[in-house]
Amino acid sequence: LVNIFERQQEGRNPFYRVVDLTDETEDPAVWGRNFPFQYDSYGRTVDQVRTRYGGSEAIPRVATEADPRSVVAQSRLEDDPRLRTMWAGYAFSVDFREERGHAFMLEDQTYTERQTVAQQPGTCMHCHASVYAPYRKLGDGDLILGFERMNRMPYAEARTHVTHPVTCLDCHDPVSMRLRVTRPGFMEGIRALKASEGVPDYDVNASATHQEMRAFVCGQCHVEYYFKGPEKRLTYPWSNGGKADEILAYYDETGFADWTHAETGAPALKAQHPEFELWSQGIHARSGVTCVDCHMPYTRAGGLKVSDHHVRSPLLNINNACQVCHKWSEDELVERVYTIQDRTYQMRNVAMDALLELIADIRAGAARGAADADLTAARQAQRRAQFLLDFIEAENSMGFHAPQEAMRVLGLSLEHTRRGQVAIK
Amino acid sequence: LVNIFERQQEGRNPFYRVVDLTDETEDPAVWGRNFPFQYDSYGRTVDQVRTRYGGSEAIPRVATEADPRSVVAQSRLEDDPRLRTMWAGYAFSVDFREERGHAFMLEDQTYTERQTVAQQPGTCMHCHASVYAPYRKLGDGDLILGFERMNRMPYAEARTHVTHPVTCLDCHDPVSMRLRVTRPGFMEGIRALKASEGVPDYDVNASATHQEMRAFVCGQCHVEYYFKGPEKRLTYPWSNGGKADEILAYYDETGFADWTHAETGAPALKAQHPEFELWSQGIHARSGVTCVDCHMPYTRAGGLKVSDHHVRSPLLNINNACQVCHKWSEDELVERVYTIQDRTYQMRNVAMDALLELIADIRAGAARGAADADLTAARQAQRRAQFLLDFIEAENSMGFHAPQEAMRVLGLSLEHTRRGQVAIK
Amino acid sequence: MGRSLILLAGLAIGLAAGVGGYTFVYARGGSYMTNDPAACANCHVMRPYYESWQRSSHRSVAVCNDCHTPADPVGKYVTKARNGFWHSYAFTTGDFADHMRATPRNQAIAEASCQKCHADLTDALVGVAGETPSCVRCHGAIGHPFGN
Ligand code: HEC
Ligand code: HEC
Ligand code: HEC
Ligand code: HEC
Ligand code: HEC
Ligand code: HEC
Ligand code: HEC
Ligand code: HEC
Ligand code: HEC
Ligand code: HEC
Ligand code: HEC
Ligand code: HEC
Ligand code: HEC
Ligand code: HEC
Ligand SMILES: [Ca+2]
Ligand SMILES: [Ca+2]
Repeated sequence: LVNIFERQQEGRNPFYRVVDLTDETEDPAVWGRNFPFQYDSYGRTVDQVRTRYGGSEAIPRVATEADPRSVVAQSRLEDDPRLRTMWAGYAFSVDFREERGHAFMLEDQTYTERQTVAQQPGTCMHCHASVYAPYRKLGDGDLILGFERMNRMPYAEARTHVTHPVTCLDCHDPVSMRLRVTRPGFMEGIRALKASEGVPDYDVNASATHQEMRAFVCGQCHVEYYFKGPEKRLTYPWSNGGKADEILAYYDETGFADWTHAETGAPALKAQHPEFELWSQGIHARSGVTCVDCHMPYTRAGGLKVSDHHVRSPLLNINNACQVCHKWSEDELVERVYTIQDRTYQMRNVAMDALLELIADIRAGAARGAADADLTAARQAQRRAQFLLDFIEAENSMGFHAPQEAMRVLGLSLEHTRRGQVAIK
Repeated sequence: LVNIFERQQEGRNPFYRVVDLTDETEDPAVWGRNFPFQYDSYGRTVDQVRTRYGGSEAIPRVATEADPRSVVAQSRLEDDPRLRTMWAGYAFSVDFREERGHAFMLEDQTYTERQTVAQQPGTCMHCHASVYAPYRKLGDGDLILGFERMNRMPYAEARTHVTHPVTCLDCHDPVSMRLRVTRPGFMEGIRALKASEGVPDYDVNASATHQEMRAFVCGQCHVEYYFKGPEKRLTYPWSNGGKADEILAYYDETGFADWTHAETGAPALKAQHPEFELWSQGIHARSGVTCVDCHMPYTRAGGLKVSDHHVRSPLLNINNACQVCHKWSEDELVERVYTIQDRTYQMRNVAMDALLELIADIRAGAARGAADADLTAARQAQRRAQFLLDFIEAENSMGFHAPQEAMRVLGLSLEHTRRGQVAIK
Repeated sequence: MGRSLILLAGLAIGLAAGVGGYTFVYARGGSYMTNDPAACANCHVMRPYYESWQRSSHRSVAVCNDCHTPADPVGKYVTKARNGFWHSYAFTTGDFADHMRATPRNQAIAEASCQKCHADLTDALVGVAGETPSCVRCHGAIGHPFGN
């Protein structure tokens, strides 16, 4: 029963619909029967190829009862042990790996040792599984209610409600195939951000342009976040704005801390993958160039142009990702990216060495019984320096998404460290 | 409707040569008879219009015997008194103004108070007057010899050998009108730079491409420099490379210092207008976009396409300077520049406040009789932090020429300040 | 001659000739009616665009009018008359920027033109987008590679 998807005048959407898709169709294989090109490329996110600062490396391991994975990505903690000191006392100091393709998101979250050293909430699921259908089921049809209910569960229980990593349903309307935002965290976060810009009651699915949607679908997960209050509500800290220092100001005002630093007692913060926030400050965002343009560029498939659903480092796909807009050679484009990333990496290291000095100074200060006021000032400085440094460290483009802004944030981190050392020395 | 008739004529006409030009023809008015469009625009460099960080403001003053200028540019020292502390004990702390158009270069140099508080050498002339003919006359036909002879003169004596600010002869071959480098300082500097890149015996006028020449003619003067040895030879410190930290390493190796800081005794360095060096690190240079493309863009004069010799801030000429390559609106392009400049300005201020703290710490340290080793370490840190900060402060695009690199240099400045404070506190 | 006079003169004859009056005749604007790109290049201010088009991948497949006039025959000549008049007016008064930008109207025409030839290829993405995305955003150099 081949029914052709309704064509507008000029005959748009020449997809053969062999199956009907609904808001309950979770299995990507089923969608794949209508859209084989996209399904095939979506499946290729299992590939692991490394670039200088991105991609990922396939590290074989012996599968165990507790962790059946036979391949993982390289450990960032082994690459740079200073991270263990920065995160002392927090789960990240036990296990933190380079991120890899979408296909792995659910198992990597399930089996990270961060699960064994701490009790994680169901909230985690929001960005590592296809939660759209499960949320609606849990909420008896109400997405937000289901979200709230899953947030409150322990991780293990929440895990039993989900089956797939991010899938078609999470980004597409099953009937029109239009892009859509399905994540409550982003719906509420972008509303707060727009409000801070003077736009009240922003409803993303109703108001976003098609072009914006090409970044928002990614911004659902590639953002800084925290768990608010006892109900562990997933919250994007954007009500002061989306820049690193604006987010830091938000945390300072609300007095939130992720954990207490084990070596210094500082009320520490952990930044996580703020790709959407950093990109927003860059020249590409300003020029209307979206995540999808570079990470899911159009590619030729038969007689059609389709979006490459093999979401990956653009450096592995320069021709489609960059060369439509930039006529430079592949080598030259890679060199441009590395030049930007090497500068960022240099300043990241300068800021990190300085931070470790501050941590040592605070320990020494506490040991010799320095004045409480000085210790408090130094700990506040550490909290701030650490968050700003982590903002660029945790962001996954090593500064490429906004080269000058990344350096500004690292510069501010260094400035807080300097003040902290002056306070405690 | 004569208008359009003329335009079609011009469309076909090349320029006529009404006078013959030789290597002795200094007077631009004479050249102007062959090239009226270029001469007219060249004359407009007397205009003074301010932008957020550039251009210049016409400040009326009462002409005196000692300084007959009735208009000058705004004082940078009054705009930011912190500069006086940074340069304490050096002529720049007495008089430092925003730079203005080429037409003023000779008088501004002649009458700056930096001439009254210090004895300046003839070397200064190299970049503020049309010295090509005078050098050759002084050197009995030998440019380099004439350069060396004028370097050794006191400024006042050298001044009697020159008449014009930079003029046609300095950038053009009078017969072919080809661009040429006439400045010994650049010939030797670029040779050292190329040697550091593994290119021996580089002869700029023989080897440079036309595209390179469109930056080199400006690089003759818009560069960091110092006076080497008793013969006050003008030298561009590029034999380690042209980045700020590479230049600093050169000064550290040669142990050169511009002056001894009056408040701390640090062996201080002054950076000056490294536009060429910073531009070289930017994406525009990398893309083959030269000074001339933005500061002397092609413009329509009647039906002819001529280079706008009204050298000025591109922000006063966005359509010709930018929109040939960027389709964004004028307002949007200005906003892009200001976004970059505002970030640079913020980090510049952070680095400067920190530097002033270090200077205060060194004074306090010396007062309380801190250990010599600590004082020496702190003074070295001040020297370095100050040079790197000044490199971006003295550079005249407020970071635009290479936004991320400018932030890297400011970050390194802050790092030296931090180390200095740790050493002395 | 005052601008308003030129405007009037232009209007008078312009409306008659359907394009810019005196300029029209003098600048061989008759060719405005043809599809010969050289016609556009009659005006030296168009020459850079003519030259860049000659360096473009499309020189062998599309002429100016394929991208700068609408598909329907009526709209095509309306657009030509409209552009012809204003270009003639601007050219005559010299009142235009060195680096001109297509007006929003002509940008839309250029955008739409891509579909004339590439609809089959892009149906999928256009359909899913729910609107025709800007082609020029990524293929800006299509008609005129870097630097006019
Ligand atoms: C102009 C192109 C461009 C845009 C737009 C862009 N990125 Fe990137 N992105 C890159 C490049 C280049 C890298 C560096 C890849 C590498 O180091 O291998 C990168 C890295 C990443 C990484 C790490 C990839 C890896 O291989 O580890 C993630 C995740 C990411 N970007 C997400 C996003 C998101 C989300 C957005 C939109 C909010 C976005 N990007 C916008 C070009 C882009
Ligand atoms: C539902 C949450 C979610 C959404 C939506 C999402 N991502 Fe991801 N993304 C992840 C997670 C989780 C990972 C890490 C998976 C792992 O390491 O196991 C990841 C990894 C990546 C990587 C790294 C791949 C590598 O090889 O290192 C890139 C690039 C990326 N995402 C880009 C995007 C882009 C572009 C979009 C939007 C088109 C997007 N993501 C949408 C959650 C998401
Ligand atoms: C707001 C969305 C979001 C939430 C909530 C979230 N993650 Fe992730 N997670 C991501 C993204 C995006 C990546 C890929 C980018 C990166 O690794 O920096 C990722 C990567 C990971 C990875 C692979 C890289 C690594 O860190 O080793 C693990 C494991 C992980 N997350 C575990 C968790 C756990 C456990 C929780 C809950 C405590 C959680 N995530 C909550 C978005 C999220
Ligand atoms: C992480 C988000 C994400 C996921 C998951 C996802 N897509 Fe897409 N998809 C996109 C984006 C973004 C586009 C571009 C849409 C646009 O610009 O209008 C797209 C476009 C499409 C299109 C339109 C034609 C094209 O290729 O541009 C189809 C069909 C499609 N996706 C099918 C699928 C199928 C089938 C799956 C599951 C196997 C899937 N998508 C999973 C983000 C996603
Ligand atoms: C859809 C168009 C588009 C795509 C795709 C794109 N860019 Fe860009 N890129 C731009 C625009 C626009 C600018 C801003 C300068 C300008 O206006 O021309 C820019 C600027 C840049 C710059 C200079 C700015 C800076 O941060 O230093 C670099 C480098 C760059 N792009 C690299 C890349 C790379 C690498 C990719 C692929 C991973 C890429 N771009 C993909 C349009 C694009
Ligand atoms: C891509 C365009 C571009 C290029 C190439 C470029 N500049 Fe600039 N330059 C600018 C902009 C924009 C400013 C900031 C002007 C302002 O703030 O008003 C500037 C500022 C300056 C200033 C200060 C101008 C003022 O009004 O005070 C000088 C001097 C200068 N540039 C010299 C150079 C030299 C020498 C080169 C080549 C070595 C160069 N520029 C290359 C765009 C450019
Ligand atoms: C012979 C030396 C010399 C050469 C060659 C030279 N400049 Fe300058 N330039 C100067 C001096 C000196 C000043 C400052 C004049 C003053 O403030 O009185 C200046 C000022 C400027 C300014 C600032 C104008 C303003 O309004 O603030 C710009 C822009 C500039 N130059 C660009 C260029 C460019 C582009 C070139 C090459 C095409 C060039 N210069 C070649 C010496 C030179
Ligand atoms: C290597 C070339 C070069 C040499 C040598 C040079 N200048 Fe300049 N000078 C410039 C340029 C380029 C500018 C414009 C850019 C700026 O002001 O930063 C300038 C600007 C100035 C200005 C106007 C702005 C200000 O600083 O108040 C004065 C005055 C001046 N120079 C004096 C001198 C004196 C005195 C000497 C010798 C001790 C000298 N210059 C040597 C290139 C040079
Ligand atoms: C500071 C350097 C400088 C000075 C001084 C200068 N020019 Fe130029 N001139 C240039 C540059 C750069 C070009 C562009 C040449 C090229 O790209 O081939 C140029 C181009 C020209 C051209 C070629 C046609 C055109 O406009 O591109 C003529 C003619 C010319 N200049 C005449 C003069 C005259 C007459 C004077 C003196 C009144 C003069 N120039 C002073 C730098 C200068
Ligand atoms: C001759 C061509 C040309 C001219 C003239 C030019 N640009 Fe660019 N610009 C480029 C290229 C090439 C890039 C690098 C990105 C790319 O490859 O498209 C770029 C990048 C940029 C960027 C992004 C990189 C960054 O540093 O953030 C900005 C902003 C920019 N240009 C502004 C300007 C402004 C303002 C002017 C005029 C004063 C100007 N450009 C003049 C070609 C040009
Ligand atoms: C393959 C399509 C195509 C062809 C053929 C073509 N152009 Fe264009 N032209 C464009 C596009 C696309 C733009 C940019 C519109 C925009 O930026 O929205 C443009 C812009 C222009 C502009 C305005 C400048 C600007 O950047 O906005 C002029 C003038 C122009 N074209 C003239 C011509 C002339 C004359 C010819 C024939 C010699 C020609 N074009 C052939 C596609 C084309
Ligand atoms: C009579 C001289 C003349 C002829 C013939 C001419 N043009 Fe133009 N054109 C101009 C002028 C002058 C402008 C600048 C108008 C302005 O910016 O106000 C212009 C601007 C344009 C623009 C950009 C501004 C806009 O209105 O969108 C396009 C596109 C364009 N012309 C296309 C063409 C095409 C296609 C042809 C041939 C069919 C053509 N022109 C023939 C003189 C001419
Ligand atoms: C008069 C018909 C026609 C028009 C109008 C047209 N094209 Fe094309 N285009 C073609 C043909 C024919 C080819 C070459 C055959 C092929 O590869 O499909 C082509 C090739 C291309 C290509 C691939 C080759 C290359 O140059 O990269 C792109 C991309 C493209 N066109 C984009 C556009 C865009 C964007 C527009 C509108 C601004 C446009 N075309 C307008 C007929 C046209
Ligand atoms: C986000 C960037 C982007 C946009 C928007 C875009 N394209 Fe493309 N286009 C691409 C990329 C990337 C390719 C190269 C695909 C390949 O070669 O695999 C391409 C290829 C093409 C080709 C050549 C296909 C071939 O290889 O024969 C044509 C024709 C084309 N596009 C037309 C269009 C038209 C028409 C539009 C507007 C409806 C459009 N494009 C919008 C990025 C884009
Ligand atoms: Ca990765
Ligand atoms: Ca100035």
